[in-house]
Amino acid sequence: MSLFSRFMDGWRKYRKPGYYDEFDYHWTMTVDLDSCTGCEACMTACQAENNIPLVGEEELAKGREIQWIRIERYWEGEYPNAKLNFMPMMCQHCDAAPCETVCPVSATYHNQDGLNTQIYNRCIGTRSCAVYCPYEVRYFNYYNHHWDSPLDQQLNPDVSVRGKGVMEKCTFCIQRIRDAKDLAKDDDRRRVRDGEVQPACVQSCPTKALTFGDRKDTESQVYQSMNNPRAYKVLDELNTDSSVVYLKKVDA
Amino acid sequence: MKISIVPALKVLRPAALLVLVAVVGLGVGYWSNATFYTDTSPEQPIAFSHQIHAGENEIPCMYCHTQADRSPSAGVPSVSKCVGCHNEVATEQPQIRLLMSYWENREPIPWIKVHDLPDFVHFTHKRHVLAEIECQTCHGAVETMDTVRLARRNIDGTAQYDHTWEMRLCLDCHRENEVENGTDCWTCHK
Amino acid sequence: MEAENNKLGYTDIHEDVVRSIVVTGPKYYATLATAGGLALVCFFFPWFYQLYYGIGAAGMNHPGVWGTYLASFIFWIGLSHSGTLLSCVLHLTNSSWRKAMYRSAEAMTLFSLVVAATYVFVHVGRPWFAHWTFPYPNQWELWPNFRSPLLFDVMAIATYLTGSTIFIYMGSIPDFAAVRDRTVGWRNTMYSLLSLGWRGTDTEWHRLHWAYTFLAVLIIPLAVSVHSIVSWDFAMSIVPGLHQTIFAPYFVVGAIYSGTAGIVTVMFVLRKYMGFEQYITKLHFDNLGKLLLLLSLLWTYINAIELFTGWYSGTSDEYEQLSFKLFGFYAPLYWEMILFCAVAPLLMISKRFRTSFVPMLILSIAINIGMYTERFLIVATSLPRQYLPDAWGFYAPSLVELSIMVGSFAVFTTLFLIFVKIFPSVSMYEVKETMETPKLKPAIPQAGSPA
Amino acid sequence: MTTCVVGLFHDPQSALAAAGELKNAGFETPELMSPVPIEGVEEVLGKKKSIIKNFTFFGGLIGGISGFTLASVTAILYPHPVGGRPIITIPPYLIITYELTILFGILFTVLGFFISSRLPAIRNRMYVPEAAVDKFAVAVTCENSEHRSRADAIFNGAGAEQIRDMGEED
Amino acid sequence: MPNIDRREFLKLVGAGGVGAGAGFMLKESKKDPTEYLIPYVVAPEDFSSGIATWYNSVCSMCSAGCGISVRTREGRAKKIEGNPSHPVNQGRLCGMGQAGLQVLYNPDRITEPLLRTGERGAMSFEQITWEDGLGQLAERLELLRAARRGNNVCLLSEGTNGHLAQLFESFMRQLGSNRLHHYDFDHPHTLYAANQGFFGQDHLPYYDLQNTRLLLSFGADYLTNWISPLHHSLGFGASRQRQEEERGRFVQIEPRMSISGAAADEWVAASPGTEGILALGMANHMVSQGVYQGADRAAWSAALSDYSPSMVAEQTGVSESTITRLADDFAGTQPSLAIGGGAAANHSNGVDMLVAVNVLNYLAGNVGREGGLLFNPQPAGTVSRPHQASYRSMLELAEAAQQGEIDVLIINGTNPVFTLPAAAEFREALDAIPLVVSLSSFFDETTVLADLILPSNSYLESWGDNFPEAGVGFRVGAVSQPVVSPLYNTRATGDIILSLAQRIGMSSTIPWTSMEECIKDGWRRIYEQGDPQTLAQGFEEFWISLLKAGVWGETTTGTTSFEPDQNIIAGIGVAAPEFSGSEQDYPFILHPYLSPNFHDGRGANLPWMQERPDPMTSVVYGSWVELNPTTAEELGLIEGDLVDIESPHGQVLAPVFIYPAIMPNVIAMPIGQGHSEYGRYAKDRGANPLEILSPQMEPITGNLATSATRVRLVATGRHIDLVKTSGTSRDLGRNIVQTTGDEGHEVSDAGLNSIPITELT
Repeated sequence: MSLFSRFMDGWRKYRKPGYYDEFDYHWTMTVDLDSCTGCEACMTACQAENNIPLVGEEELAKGREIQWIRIERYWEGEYPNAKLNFMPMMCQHCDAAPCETVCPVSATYHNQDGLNTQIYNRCIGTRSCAVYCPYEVRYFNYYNHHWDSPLDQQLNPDVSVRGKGVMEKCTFCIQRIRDAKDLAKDDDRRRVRDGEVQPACVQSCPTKALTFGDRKDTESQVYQSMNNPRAYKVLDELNTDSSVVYLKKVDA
Repeated sequence: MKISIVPALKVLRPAALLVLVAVVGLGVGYWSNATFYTDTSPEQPIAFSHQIHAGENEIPCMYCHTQADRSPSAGVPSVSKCVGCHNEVATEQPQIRLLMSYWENREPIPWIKVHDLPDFVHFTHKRHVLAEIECQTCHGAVETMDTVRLARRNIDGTAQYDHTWEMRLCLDCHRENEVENGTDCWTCHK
Repeated sequence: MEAENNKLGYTDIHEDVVRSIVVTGPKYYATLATAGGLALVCFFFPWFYQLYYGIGAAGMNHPGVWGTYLASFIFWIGLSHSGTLLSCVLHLTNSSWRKAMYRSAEAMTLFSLVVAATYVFVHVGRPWFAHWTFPYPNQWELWPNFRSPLLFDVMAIATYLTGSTIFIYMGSIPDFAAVRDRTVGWRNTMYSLLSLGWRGTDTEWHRLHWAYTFLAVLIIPLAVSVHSIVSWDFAMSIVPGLHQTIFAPYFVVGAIYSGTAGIVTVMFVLRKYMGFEQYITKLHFDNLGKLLLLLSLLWTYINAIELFTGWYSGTSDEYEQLSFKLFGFYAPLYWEMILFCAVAPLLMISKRFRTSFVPMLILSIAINIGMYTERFLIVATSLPRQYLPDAWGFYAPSLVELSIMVGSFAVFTTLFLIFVKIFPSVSMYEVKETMETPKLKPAIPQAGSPA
Repeated sequence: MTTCVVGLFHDPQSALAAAGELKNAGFETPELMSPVPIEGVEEVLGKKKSIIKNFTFFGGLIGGISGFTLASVTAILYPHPVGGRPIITIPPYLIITYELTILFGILFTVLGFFISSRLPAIRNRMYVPEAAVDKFAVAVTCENSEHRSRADAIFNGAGAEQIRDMGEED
Repeated sequence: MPNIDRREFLKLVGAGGVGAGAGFMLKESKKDPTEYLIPYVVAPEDFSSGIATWYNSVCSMCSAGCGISVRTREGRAKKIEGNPSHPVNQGRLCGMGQAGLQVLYNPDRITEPLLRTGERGAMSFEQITWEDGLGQLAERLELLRAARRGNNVCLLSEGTNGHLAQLFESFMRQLGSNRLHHYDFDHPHTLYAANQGFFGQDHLPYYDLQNTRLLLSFGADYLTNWISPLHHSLGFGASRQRQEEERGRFVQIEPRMSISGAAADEWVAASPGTEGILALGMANHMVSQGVYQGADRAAWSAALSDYSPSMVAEQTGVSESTITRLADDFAGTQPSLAIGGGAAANHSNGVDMLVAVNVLNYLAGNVGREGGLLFNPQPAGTVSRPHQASYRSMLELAEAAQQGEIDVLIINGTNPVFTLPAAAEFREALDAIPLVVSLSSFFDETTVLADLILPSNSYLESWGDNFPEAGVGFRVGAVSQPVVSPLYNTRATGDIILSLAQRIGMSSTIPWTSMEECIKDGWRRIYEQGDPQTLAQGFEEFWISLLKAGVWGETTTGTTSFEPDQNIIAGIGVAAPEFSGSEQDYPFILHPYLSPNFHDGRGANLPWMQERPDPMTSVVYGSWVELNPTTAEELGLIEGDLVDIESPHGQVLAPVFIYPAIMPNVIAMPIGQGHSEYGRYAKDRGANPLEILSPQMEPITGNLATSATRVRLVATGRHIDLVKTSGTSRDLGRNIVQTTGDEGHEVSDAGLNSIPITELT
């Protein structure tokens, strides 16, 4: 591929904004707040799947937790009419992501699956993406993490272990997406079937509050549920155009 | 009285010369290490020769590296596999004796990795083998090597020897063959 | 000032300056040793520890991912902003009072920039890869992301550093030449090289004048852009309290403000300890005082605006951020800042205050403390309180951070001390210009002068 | 034989006067050396033109163009879609352009200065150390003794404190 | 070029040398460390490197018995996920289940058989061989058996079912001992008793949350730890996401809001122990309104006469209007379902309370109806339900031990020293036992007191099977197989028992040599009872497919008809709850609840569980005591103040947490922390509320009344910063979690695709 043709190619593909529509996939997650019970199974699933380190009590006390997906809790009203609402919060994979623009070395960018990706070995640790992210879902490795042997035998070989000075965040379990595509290639399918790939959190959710799929596929379950009238996006006013859609809690 | 910066330069000349020599020395030292103390063809526990196996006897790669077409890792043959043949073949060779001693003590052979990718790289043999890419394109003409060395693909496809594998090589190949999302970071990184 | 300088001839100033370079007392060495040692112990050792352990050595956390390192970075960039800027402006408006002080002012620019640049390396998580932010061809075929405000920074600061280095050097070529002839040994060699064989012919003077002017013209917009860009690191984000249109001018004004205050401090020190009483005079302090007063008023105004917009937006995000800033844990710091940067400077309305040295020194230092606080608050009160209350946190600097902060001043001092022994810290030829040129003897008739 | 004669003066005016007379007397344009730039040299020795401004201008131009090209070309060669922005994002790239304009402007100005003022001096040139301190020197080259005596006369006439023979120019 | 003299030359040479050396070292430093490529000696068949292998098995982290499938790479377990074909959890799995990996890979596991050398509890053990350990124990048992004193052997196991339980039974029978106890802290004794008493069923019924339209939960935290939390979560989710008809409604009645309370549409605070009365109050209202199933109005109204809503209201602190409204809803919505459990069931009137709940279900006609409560068929495999030891029988055991009637105590998995109140003096009882053997693989509070430790495999390393107790409405069983080869020199519990049996010479009745055989044998029997269409294929195929699927089921259902007889109706009634400690001295009622992260404390050694914020409070690594804001204000306490919680039976220290949804006179503490042993992650962390419980029992079952203890708070004046991950748990009007009316379950195009992608430059 000659330099010139590469140039023209890039120019054709990415000249206009909205080129995301041309992408192969647009992975999307919906969260039904009405059926989320805050059980946090998703958090453990994520921790197991993505080699998320054990931070330890002191560091947690310093506020250095690492939770690619976390449960936010918001109390409403006072006793006896107190209510507690849970909200799972993970990287929203925004199409207009503030974090992407600010990275000086393009360690985080938007890839052909409509994913907001983070390349750990390119990251130089300016942490500006974490500042620019309004959802606070980017977590920084403040030092080299350690697993008491033999806990390290559990580490997932498909996901790299992040060293000190690197930013990390939810990837929609991109390694699973990669495997699913691999599978699709094996039986000569161009695309991944709906439901064929699920991130660890979605896969484990006991109430099936989370759904995941390709928004471009109008048959997909996720497309259906993001067309539910209850659908909304958190902090939509910031115009981040996120790929995670929440379904309003029903207050009956 | 006259003036220019020349006299000042004159004064500096010896110092400059020293620095110059030192810098040249640096280069020489680096180069000599890189050339003569290279770790790209390490001393293996058993002097296994690909030249004999793959070259002269024309044993296909997949005979030993069985998984190359179904797994990310090509796989290194188990000791039993070696013994399978060498129960009969060339039993008298000292190296084969060595092999047998491993087999008898039920010890694995601690091969030294020659083609070692960094931990943040995701490479799957499966896809590349299924895409009918010659092993040689990346590994070089292994069948001609007595001891395996790192090989690097040139842009024009010819294999030449070198000390590093670089991201550029993957990129070039992916661009040449117009692999879909071939230049997306997450295709090769994890 | 002619009045004051009359008694001095060209030779006197020459002698003074050369002396200030060549003659070095034990007091100097003592100071240098202290500063250097302090820099080593308080700056470099903690930094190396942090390199080994990771940024965790600092107090940063989630979501307070930026801390004093960035605050200090802005502070030093700010400090760098008036040296050169001021001297350029004054050069173009050729106001003569600049001439005695601009050299050291520019030096201040240079060194605070150096310190600021160092802070970039202290701040990032993997400084050993920081060079990736520079556009150079590499085997990965990767380039930096030119859309990033941080990359603007890299570019701007690199340019500014180059620019101000060249500017200060160009300005001192004639002085190097002058010192050259009075020195021997390695100094002579050094100055011969630095002065490039300058002779002071009319042509050289002419060229220098023009080159210098053009540089000045180029550097003024540069300096302004640099701090605007630094402000955009924050303003381009959507963090409540940072996402503000006013930020660029706010930072520029703040920068010049703290920079000018810094100059006052340096002037005082030079005057007192380098024996430049005759050249750095009440007049300088008076003028600088006026400038400071103006800037402080500007600064106060912008601050008020910032508060107002925050309050008027009426959104919970802005409210919470403001109330935390004004009444939260760091409220004392905030009010301290207001006192030092908005209230105290009003003293400078009186000429008696402006022209009395020690009070000006104290005030200038107070102002810079206030300005540092401002930068700290910008980081510490906004980041930990963004849109999702559940993710709120709290940031407080760690010992390592504090010690590095203190150490950075030592680094600056060290550099400056070295500077005064290499550069003529008062521009001789320009001071000479300001003096009355020698009278011609009446005896000789003006034969051959153009009719 | 050509020699070079320097007259040292106590004050700029007389030095200037001397220079003027020499010029009128048909000597090739004499050189002034002074610790400070002298006012009104141009009236006496004619206007000076400097090419520096061209350097500055074209430097800036080159910088600007290369800045924008750098940003956009590199972005297209290895596209990293970012924040939904188009691959050539004008506003940020303008800032890069701006910075590089200034950077190149500065560098070229310096270059211009060096070239136009023939610095750094590799060739030996005659020089009067006092001129760096408080004396004003006028240097002129004489082809022969006849010239030489005339020059002396003019210097003395202008009230030179001292006349110095610098010998050969090389 | 200056002509170089000798000194110059030497200098140059020196410089060159230094330069060269530097260059050499530079390159050397840039080299990567050598990596090795270690082949297998003999290639394994069942997996190949780089490719993941999945094994189906059964989760043993709690008694629900969910099916799991474990992902392994290169023979190491990497992740546990739910088994999609298992009807209980249908491919989903709770956090604790997934943390099972850290049981396997826990750094604090016991890796070798150990023999005590020093004082008991002094943690001084010496390594011994299995031969040695088993030998010693077998010898001891054989002597006792020979001396007809087999009954002096006691086997105290964690709740097991399936063929391991059977093995235990036959083993103990052979020894001539009837002292086989299964002890789980959270076993719902009262629930069994109530169902036995009211329905005459000795198995739990199946609670059909999925199809119910109104769930009334009396204190049962069905989403985190009541019977089969995951299955209930599935049901909850399904009914919430119901598209076609109306979405299910959930009402939670409890003094302190649990996770289920937070998930519910309505949370009603009834004062502790009065839930049963509330239920009867509702029943009374239904009967008086005549909206109920079944005839004999007279009998019912007689039975419920003294539970008129007004009286109930003042006892329970729930307003009369609420009671009647709930009652009307419950009777009106079809189908509806009432369940009871948690603190309400573990009270002095637990059984009566649950009977009252059953009454509600009966009156609303939910019994034997889809969306109501269905009776389970007899679970396959198990001959009889293993005897679960209640608090009372544990006391009896301790008593016997004190009398010297117990010579050998074999403890498997359970940790009574931690889960029993100090008042039970179980630790002291252990001292009276000559030989205490522990089969646990962790140094928990009980194991450190053992004389002989025969560490057993983790469940991921051993064979077993499970027949979910609560069931799913039809027969299911699941086999758990080892997914990795044992990491250490440990053995499966079953295998230990088997080899003991052999040494003692029971091979006639316990013929198997390995647990695998035993289980396979058991399943052959199930297979033979099974329906003909499964018999079609041979047993081996059946067995293989069973292992592949990991689960087997048979769509048989239990009885659906039920009529209560008169004297049961007459006997209905709930006494007022009894508390220990006077109200003056001990103003607060202690409400200990099972922590979602640690269950009854077994999860406390799993770092993932320790690091996972508590769902309701977001506290990590520690325990706390929950206070109503007003209470805290009265006492002048703020979050993080350390207080002593004093009961008549002791005191524990814990930091205060201000909890918006708890009754003012109740304070709640999570169970699970406060271990004095149990590995690096659990040791000396937080406080254990069980220590200070008063030994009060539910009279019928002898179940410990965990929430019947009164306490007082004594501020210590000390303060700590509670480690929690949440900042401010109020959304400050930012409308982050948005709510809507009960519309919008049907799909429409008015969704988000109408949002345009904004043009950016």
